[in-house]
Amino acid sequence: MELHILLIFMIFAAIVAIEVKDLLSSVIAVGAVGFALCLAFLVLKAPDLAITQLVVEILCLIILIRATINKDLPLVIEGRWVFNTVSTLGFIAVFLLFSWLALKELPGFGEPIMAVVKKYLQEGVSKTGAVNIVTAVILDFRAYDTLGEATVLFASVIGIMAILRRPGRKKRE
Amino acid sequence: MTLYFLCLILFCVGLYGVLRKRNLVKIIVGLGIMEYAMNLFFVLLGYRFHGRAPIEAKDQDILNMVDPLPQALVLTSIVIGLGVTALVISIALRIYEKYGTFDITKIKRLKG
Amino acid sequence: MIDNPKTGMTLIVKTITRLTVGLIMLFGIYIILHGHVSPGGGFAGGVIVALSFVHLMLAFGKDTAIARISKNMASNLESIGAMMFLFIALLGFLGGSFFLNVFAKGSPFDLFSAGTIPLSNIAIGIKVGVGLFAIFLALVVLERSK
Amino acid sequence: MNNVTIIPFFVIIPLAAAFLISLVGRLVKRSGEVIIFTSSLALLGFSVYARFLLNSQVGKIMIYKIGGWMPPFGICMVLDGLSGFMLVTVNLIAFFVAVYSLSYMEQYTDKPKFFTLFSLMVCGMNGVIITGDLFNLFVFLEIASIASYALVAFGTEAEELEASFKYAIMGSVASAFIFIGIAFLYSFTSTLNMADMGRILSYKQNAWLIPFVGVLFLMGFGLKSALVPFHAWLPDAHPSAPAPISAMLSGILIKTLGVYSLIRIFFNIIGSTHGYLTILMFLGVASMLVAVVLALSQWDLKRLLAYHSISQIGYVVLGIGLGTPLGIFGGLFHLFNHSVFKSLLFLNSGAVDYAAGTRELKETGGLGKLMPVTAKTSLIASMSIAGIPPFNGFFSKAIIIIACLQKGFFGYAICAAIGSILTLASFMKVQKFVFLGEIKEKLKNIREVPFAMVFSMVCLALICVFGGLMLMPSLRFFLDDAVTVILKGTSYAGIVLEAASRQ
Repeated sequence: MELHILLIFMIFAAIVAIEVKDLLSSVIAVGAVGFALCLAFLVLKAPDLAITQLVVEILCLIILIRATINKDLPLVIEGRWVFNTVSTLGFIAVFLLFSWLALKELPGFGEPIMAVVKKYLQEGVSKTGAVNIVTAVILDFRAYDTLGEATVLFASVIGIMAILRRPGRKKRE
Repeated sequence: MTLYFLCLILFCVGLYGVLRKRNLVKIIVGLGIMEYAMNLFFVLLGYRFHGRAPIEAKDQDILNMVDPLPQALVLTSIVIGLGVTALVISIALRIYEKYGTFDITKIKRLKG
Repeated sequence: MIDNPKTGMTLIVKTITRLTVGLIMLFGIYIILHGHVSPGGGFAGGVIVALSFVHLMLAFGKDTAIARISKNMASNLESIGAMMFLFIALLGFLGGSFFLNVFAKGSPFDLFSAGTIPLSNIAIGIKVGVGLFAIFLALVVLERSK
Repeated sequence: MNNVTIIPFFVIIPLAAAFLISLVGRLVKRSGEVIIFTSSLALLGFSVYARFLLNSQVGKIMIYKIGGWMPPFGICMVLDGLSGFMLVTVNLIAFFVAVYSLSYMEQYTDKPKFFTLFSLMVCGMNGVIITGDLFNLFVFLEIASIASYALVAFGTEAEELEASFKYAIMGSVASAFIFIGIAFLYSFTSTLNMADMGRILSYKQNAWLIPFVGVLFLMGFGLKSALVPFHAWLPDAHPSAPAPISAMLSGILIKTLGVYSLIRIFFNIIGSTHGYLTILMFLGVASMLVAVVLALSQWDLKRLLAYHSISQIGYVVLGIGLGTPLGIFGGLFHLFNHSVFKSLLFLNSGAVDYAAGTRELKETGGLGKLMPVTAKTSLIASMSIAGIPPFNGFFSKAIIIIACLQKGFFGYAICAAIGSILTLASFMKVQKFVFLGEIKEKLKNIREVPFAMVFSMVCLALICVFGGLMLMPSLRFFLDDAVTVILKGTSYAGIVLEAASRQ
C-alpha cells in the first residue's frame, strides 16, 4: 500500500517537474522524485540501492542546481506544437496499452520466479565469503558487469573533462 | 501489477518530457525521471512478499530473501544513469555558454 | 558564494563544515570497507567521499578544496583506481580464470573475508570518489572562467 | 590456460590501453600514440587469430566462463561465427582509423583524452560482440555509447555540442527502452544468460509479452542503428564528429550496437517470426530510399555521407530481413563492405577538410590534381558504394537483389536497384565538385595529407578493390559461418549450453 502512495506521489512530482515554468523548481521537484525513489527502495528491501540512490541523488541535485542557479530562467513557451504533443500522447497511450497486455503475463508482484538466483542465495556466502549477497553478486558472480560499470563512469569522467576543456581546436596557421 | 503499471506511467511522464519539452534542463529532468522509473521497475520485479533484505544473518533462514540480482543490476544502472546525466549536463552547460540560453527554439540544430 | 569565491560561505557554515567534513569522509570510508558485510559498497562509499570534498568546496570556495586534491591529481588517481580494479580482475588468471576470486575466503561476517571483494570495493571507492570530484571540479572551473 | 583464454583479451587490451593512456598520456610525450597503435594492432592480430582458431573448434564455438562460473550463474563470453566475423570487421576498421587519427588529431588539443575515449569505444564494441549475457550487452553498449557521445563533441564547437546533445538524448532514450525490455525478459524467464533465456522462451507460452518486448528492442536498437523512423540524430551527429570518429560511428558503431545486437536478439534469443522479418524488410527498404533521396540535396560532404550511411544500413537490414541463406549472406557481406568503404569515404572527407579547411561542396573543386591519393581512393570508394562491378559493393548489392528476386520480392529488388542508382548520382556530384573542375583561387597551395593518413586510405581502398575475393571458396568460411549462426536461430541456446558444459 505504501508503495502505491509513493508511486502516485512520484508521478505527481514528476508531472510538476516537467510542467513547472521555473527551472529551479523543476530541479527541486525532480529531487523529490529521487528521494521518494530512495524510500521505495527501502520498502522493497533494497538497502544497498537506497544508500546509493540517496548519495547519487544528492550529487546530481548539487550539480543540477549549480547548473541552473544564476542562469536566466526563461519562460518555456509552448503552444504551436499541438499536433506534436497530441501525437506524442497518442504514442504513449499505445505504449501503455500494450504494456498493460504484456504485464499481465509477467509473474505477479511479490512472486518472482528466482530460478538462477536460488543458487546465489544458497551458495553465495560459502562460495564468495561475502555476507551481503548483493555485493557477492556484483563483485563475484557478475564482477565483469561491475568492471563495465566502472568503465562507464571512467568514460563519462574523461568525456566530461574533454568536453569542458578549452580551446578545443588548435588555430589553423 | 498495478504497481508495474504505475511505474510505466512514471516512465512515460519522463518520456513525454524528453520528447516534447523545449528546454535543455527540462529534457535532462525528463531523462532523469525515465531512469528512476526503469530502476524502480526492475527492483519491483524482484520483490517478494514477506522477504527480507539480501544480507545474511546468523540466525535467519536463507531462502526468504528478495531477489538480489535485480538489485545488483540496478546498482549498475544507477551509476550508468549518473554518468549519462553528468555528461549531458556538461554538454548543456557548454551550449549555454555558446548561446546564453537553454531554450531549444533558439538553438538552430536542435529544432524539430 | 559564486560572486565572491575567496570568502566562501558564512562563518557558521564554515565552522560546521570543519567539524563534519572529516566525519562524512570517515563514514564514506567505513561504507567502502564494510561493503561485503553490510549494505553499501564501493560505489555508495565513493560517492560519499566525493560529497565530502564537494561539501568542503561549497563552504570554503574552490581553492581550499583544490589545495587538497587538484584536477590532474584526481584524474590520475582515478586512472590508478581503474587500473587496480582491472588488475584484481587479472589476478584471477593466477587461479585459471578472468575475475576468479583467488584469495582465501576467510570466515563470513569478518572484515577480512570474502577474498578479493574488499579489495575491489576499495579500488572502486577510490575511482568513484575522485572521479566524481573531478567532474564537479571541472564544472565549477568552467563556470568561474567565463 | 587453453585456447579460449584469448577471448577476454578483446576487452582487457583496449581497457588497459585506455587506463594507461589517461595515466601516462600527459606525462610522457607521444606515449598515447604508441599505446593506441600497439593496442589496436594487437587487437587486429588477435581477432584474425581467433577467427582462424575457431575453425579448429568442435561446433565452431568457443565459450569463456568468467570467474569459472557456469553460464546461467555467471557471465560467459561466446565466440561463434557471427562474433568472429564482427570482431574482425570492428578491429580492422579500428586499426586503420587509429593510424589515420595519429596525424589527423593534430588539429585538436588534448590528444590523450581522444585516444582514451577511442579505446573505450573499441572496448565497448568488442564487449558487445563477445558477450553471452543480455545485461552485460547493455553495459558494454552504454560504454561505447557514452564514449561516442563525448567524442562527437570533441571539437567543442557550438554545432558539435548541439549534435552531441541530440545524440546523447536519443541514445539514452534508446537505452531506456532496451533496459525495460531486459527487465521484462528477466522477470519472465528469471535468467539473464542469452542462451538460457532462449531455451526458456522456446517452451514458455505467451501471447503479448514477447511481441511487446520485441517492439521495445526494435525501437531501442533501431534508434541505435538509425533505421528510418528513428534516424533523426544521425545526420547531425556523424558529420559533427572529428573525421576518424565519423568513420568509426558510421563504419562500425551503428552496425555493432544496432544491427548486430538486433540480429543476436531477434534470431538467436526471441526467435525470428514472419512478422519481425517483414518489419525488418520494410524498415530496410524505407531507410534505403528515404535517406538516399535526402542525401541528394546535401551540400555538406560529411552530411551527405551520413545520409548514405542510413541508406546502406537499409540494404544490410533488408538482406538480413529476407531470412534466406543468400539474403543473410548478402546482408552480412554488405555490412563488411559498407564498413570498409564508408570509413574510407569519411577518412577522405577528413583529408579534404584537413587540407582545404572546408567540406562544403560548393567551395571545393579541382582537388584531384593536388591530392592525387585522396582523389583516387575516394573514386574507388564512391564506385564501391554505388555498386560498380569490379569493387566489393557490387557483389554484396547484387547478392541482396538476387536474394530478393529469389524469394519473389520484385518490388524490393527494384527499390534496391533504384537506391543504388541514386547513390551513384549523388557520388558523381561529390566527385565533380570536390576532385574535378577548376581549382579555387584560395585553395591553390594545399598539399597531400601526411603519411599516416595516406597509409590508412590506401589500405582501405585496397580492401575495397579486392573485397570481392571473399566470395572465393577458400575464404568463404568467414561469412558462411556467420550466416550459419543466424540460420540456426534459437538452437543457439542448445549449442552454447552444450559447449559450455564441455569446455
